[in-house]
Amino acid sequence: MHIVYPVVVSALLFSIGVYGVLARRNAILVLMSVELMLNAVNLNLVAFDVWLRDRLHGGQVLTLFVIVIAAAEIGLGLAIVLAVYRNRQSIDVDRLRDLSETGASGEAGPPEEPVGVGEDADREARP
Amino acid sequence: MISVVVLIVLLPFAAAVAGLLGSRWPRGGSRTKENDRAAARRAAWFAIAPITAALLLTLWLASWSARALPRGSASYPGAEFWAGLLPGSTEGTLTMVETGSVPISFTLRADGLSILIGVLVVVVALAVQVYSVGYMRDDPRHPSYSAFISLFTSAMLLVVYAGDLIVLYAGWEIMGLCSYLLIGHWWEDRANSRAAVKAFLVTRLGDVGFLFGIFTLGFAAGSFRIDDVLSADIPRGTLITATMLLLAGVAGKSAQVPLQTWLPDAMAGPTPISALIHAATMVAAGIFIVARLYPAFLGAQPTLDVLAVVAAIGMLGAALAALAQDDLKRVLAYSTISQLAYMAAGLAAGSDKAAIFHLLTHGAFKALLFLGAGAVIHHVGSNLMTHMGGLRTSVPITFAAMTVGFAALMGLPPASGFFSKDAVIAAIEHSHSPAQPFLYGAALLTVGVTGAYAMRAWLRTFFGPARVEALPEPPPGTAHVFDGREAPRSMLWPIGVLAVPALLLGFAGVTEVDWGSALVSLIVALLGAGVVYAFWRGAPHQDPARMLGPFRTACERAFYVDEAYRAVFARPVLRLARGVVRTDGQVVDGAVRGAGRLTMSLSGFVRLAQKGNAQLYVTGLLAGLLLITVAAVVLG
Amino acid sequence: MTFEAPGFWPPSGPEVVFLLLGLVAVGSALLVVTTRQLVHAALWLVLCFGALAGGYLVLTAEFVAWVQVLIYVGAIVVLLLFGIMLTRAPIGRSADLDSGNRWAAVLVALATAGVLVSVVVAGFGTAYAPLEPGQGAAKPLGSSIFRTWVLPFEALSVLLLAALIGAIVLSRTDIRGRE
Amino acid sequence: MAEVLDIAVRLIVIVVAFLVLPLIVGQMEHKAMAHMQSRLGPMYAGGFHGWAQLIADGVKFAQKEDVIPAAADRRVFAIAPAVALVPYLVVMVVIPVGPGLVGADLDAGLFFVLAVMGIGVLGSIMAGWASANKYSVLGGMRAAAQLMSYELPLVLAASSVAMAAGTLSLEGIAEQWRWWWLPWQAIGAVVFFVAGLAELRRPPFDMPIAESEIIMGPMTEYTGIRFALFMLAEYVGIVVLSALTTVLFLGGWQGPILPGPVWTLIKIFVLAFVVIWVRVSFPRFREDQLQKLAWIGLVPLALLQLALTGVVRVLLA
Repeated sequence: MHIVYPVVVSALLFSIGVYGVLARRNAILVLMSVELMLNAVNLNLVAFDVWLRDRLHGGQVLTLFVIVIAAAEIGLGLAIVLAVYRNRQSIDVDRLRDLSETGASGEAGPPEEPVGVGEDADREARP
Repeated sequence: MISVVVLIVLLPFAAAVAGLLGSRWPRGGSRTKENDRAAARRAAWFAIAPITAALLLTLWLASWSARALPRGSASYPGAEFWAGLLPGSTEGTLTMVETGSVPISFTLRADGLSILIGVLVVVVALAVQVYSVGYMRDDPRHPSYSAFISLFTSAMLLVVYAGDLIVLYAGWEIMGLCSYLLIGHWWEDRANSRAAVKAFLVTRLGDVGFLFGIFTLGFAAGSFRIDDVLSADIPRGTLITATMLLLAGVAGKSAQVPLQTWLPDAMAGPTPISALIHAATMVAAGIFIVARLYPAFLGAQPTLDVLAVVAAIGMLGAALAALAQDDLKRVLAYSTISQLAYMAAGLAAGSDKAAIFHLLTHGAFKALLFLGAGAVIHHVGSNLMTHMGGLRTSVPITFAAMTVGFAALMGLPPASGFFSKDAVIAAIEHSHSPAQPFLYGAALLTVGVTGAYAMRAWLRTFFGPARVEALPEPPPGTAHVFDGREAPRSMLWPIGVLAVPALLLGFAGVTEVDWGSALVSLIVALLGAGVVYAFWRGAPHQDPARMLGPFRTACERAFYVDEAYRAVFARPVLRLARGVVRTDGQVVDGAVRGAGRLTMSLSGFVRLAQKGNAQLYVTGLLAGLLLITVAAVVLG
Repeated sequence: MTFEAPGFWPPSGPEVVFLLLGLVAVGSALLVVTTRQLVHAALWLVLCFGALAGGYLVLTAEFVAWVQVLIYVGAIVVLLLFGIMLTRAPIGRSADLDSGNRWAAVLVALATAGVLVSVVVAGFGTAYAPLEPGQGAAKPLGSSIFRTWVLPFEALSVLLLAALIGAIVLSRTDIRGRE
Repeated sequence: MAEVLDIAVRLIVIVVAFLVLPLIVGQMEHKAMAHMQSRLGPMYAGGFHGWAQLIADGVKFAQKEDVIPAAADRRVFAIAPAVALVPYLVVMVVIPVGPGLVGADLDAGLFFVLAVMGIGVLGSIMAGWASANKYSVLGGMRAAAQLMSYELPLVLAASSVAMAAGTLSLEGIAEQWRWWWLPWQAIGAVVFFVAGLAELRRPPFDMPIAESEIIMGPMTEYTGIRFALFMLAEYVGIVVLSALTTVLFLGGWQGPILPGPVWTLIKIFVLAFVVIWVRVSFPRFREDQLQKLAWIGLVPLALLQLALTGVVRVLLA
């Protein structure tokens, strides 16, 4: 087996995961994309484990660990997503914009503030 | 003996501490009238008892000194007088403060000069304290007021008994502080606090010179002890510099030209304060310093010449200003400046004995005059002589006492002022100073003007038609009561007591009267008084000051010195300050604010990227990571 | 790890199988991130994971493969589907599954792919590993987990416990923070 | 050539078993249930006690119109029955009937079985969601929740046996089995069997189907051959569960006198009968009781069994 095959597959999977994380609006889809990326890493680990003939099986063991961590991650992630959904009736990632400057695009964002620049009041309003 | 001196200095200080801390003890009482009364009563005890003790001690010290044998030959000409009067002297060093170069010795000394002035200070202070009990009866701040007077007394005594220039300077500065606090006693009125600040700043201006003068003397002599300084062999140039610098402080404290302007304004304070500080003691401190360091001044003839010129201008100008004032207290204030200039003239003429003699008598009669004026003001409810008149029947005791005071001021025999002023004029007449003719002329003229303004004040206050002012409408439920009685007894007693030395103190120094010059000055004084009387006689309703004609306004304004100062110093400084503020506000703050605004507006551009979209951030993050990776591979 | 590496052509049997599985995996992954139907994405994910499990099998990592199926397909995807249904996923196409910065994402993903692929091809283009069955059996793997890697394993169990508690606290509405 | 033939024969046997065994179990259910409820059950089809009833049912299902709701996600709707069925077929490949009598002996066979069985639930979820019916979605979600809860005790109980035997191979486990494992692994066996029942969504764990409240859950909208496939999956599931329990906890083919495969079949059918018996005897669990049983009852029991196994293994070693 040429190691380059699994490794290239893994690189492609990872890139696809990157695209999903960056482009998907639905938080659950983002989580799925993260899973894709994790799987790409797993494939890499297994491939290199096989290639290096690790007597301690570091690659495969680490793969198992990653799978376990992925399970934990998905559990917590979904719990968070559900909490968000319960509070906002939406899990669109780009509508969760409470951190944005003006809050204009987030429906549950803070009330509109003057975007005046250099005003003292503006400075006080933002500790 | 020195412990007695220490006690004399410390007793008023203890009174001040007790008055400040203890008069409202036990704490927790609300500010009711009863509590205020009780506090005032306590404060009066705290103030009067130690001063009385100090007076007794001082008298005992004086008697001891009078009986003691002289310690040695007089160290400088003119000192024989003190030695003759009070030959005993004592000196004690409590501690030495090592400063690294010239040590400061914490020394007190008592000799003839200081005991004399000490008696004056304690007597006047006691009189004022007693007087204040009545005068400040309803003032809730009486405790702090009397405590400050005690502190002031202590400081003045420290100056008087100081054996070391630095110790003296400490007392000197505490006096300045107390003066500030007491002038501003009624600080609710803006004018009063302004007057306090003015007094503080003007005297401070002189004190800077004074401090440097002390340093110059001390470093030249290698010691700050007064005896060491006086006996040290100091080069003439240094001496002239030092005495000139000291002269600045003297001018500041004693309200001499050109630093005289604070004194009339300081009349804003309570009248007893005017009597104590601005007539009898604090202003006397300047004269006292010159007398104390007289050998040094004698060695610096140019300084004495300058002092002579200053004194000549000051005495005549202040007397003329006094002639035109309507405010009784301001009349007295200008007369104080004038009389202090007399003393300075005596010093300049080479007779510290005459100057100190006049200082003592002046202290007595001026305190008397101020306290009497206070009683009159208390009675009338106004400072202005326009509101007074015909008071000789309603306040007979005050009238009598103030008559004595005015006589002393004019220099009429047998009042004390006659002898002391004669001594000064005689000293001037026999002076060998190059400014002697000028000084002598000014002195004689001033005698005439003094007679005039004293007569005017006397006439306008106690004679002529009574001007009964309508009393303000009393609160509902109280009857219209005209309090036609005289001031309370606690105010009358000090006036009466002070009248005695004002009248008789002259005979203590009667030893050598120059009858020639005395006659001349007496005639001149009567001439001035007569002119005023003539004018007043013609129209008792009108102010005799109208005889000055067009010159009157200038006199009333004290020759526009204040205005000149305002134009020359105050306005430019204010303008400069305003300019600095504007510069600070627009240039400095503008730069800061502009930097902030620039940053904020620049950040506004950066903020455009902060949409709150986490995916956008991660996109940027990954793109940057890729760029860095590629750059690291390509460039590395 | 130098072996006599055979040429890329002709590919061996396992290589062909792996490439086909990889093709399936990459294709279904693409569908996961591009499909307009939420549930389909999850189902494509199942296919992708399954293909990857097959890939592990080909790479002789059979234990990992079964764990992959058990955890990923049996648990994680079910959990995801559960979440999708709890958030009221609609049937049919949703128009707004892609966010605004889609083209930036495409660019970044393509760049990532380019960089990664070029790096791995440059780095491991000639690497070759002969496959020996039994490498990834339960026994050797288990013994190395419980001998060499036991400490990380224990740490991981603590992590799982923490995640469990965290998920419970997050999703239960009757547990309130201290006001 | 012989290898290929061997594999072909094995596969054919498995497919035949796959087709026949569920029918037998189904017929058994019909009759056993009927008799337990004091009635006759099917009596006409095929003559003797209606033995061909299920075949007739199959023919009927095949003839019925295949209805797909208009709002349904057609593709997923169509695939779902297959997804539900295929994993059990695959699992049957690795279940040994006698020593060497196995489709494929996998090193990690137990793991394989558990992993693949977990996929089966996906069929229910897919079916529930794709039907565009709120009852179906509810059923699908219940199925998912049930799977998530019962997977854990199932795996724990199975790993207890694996620990006892020291291997993950199903054949190995059956070979290692001794009679005293019965008391030793009793708790594990019960847990495994109960959890397996729950995974199959058999009564009393049929909350996801629960005709009386959500009609038929995921299967509401299914008709014809697709519905038949679901039913088939259920019965194959019973067979697989019984077979697994047999192999893991009851020694598989081990038994006196009779040949191994016969023993296996006997044990499988006994267990299948127990499954039917349980269906008839117990009322349906409520959803919260269901979850409570898993987390408060089975998981601790499974852990207890694991601890017991571990202790005994250490003592024996």
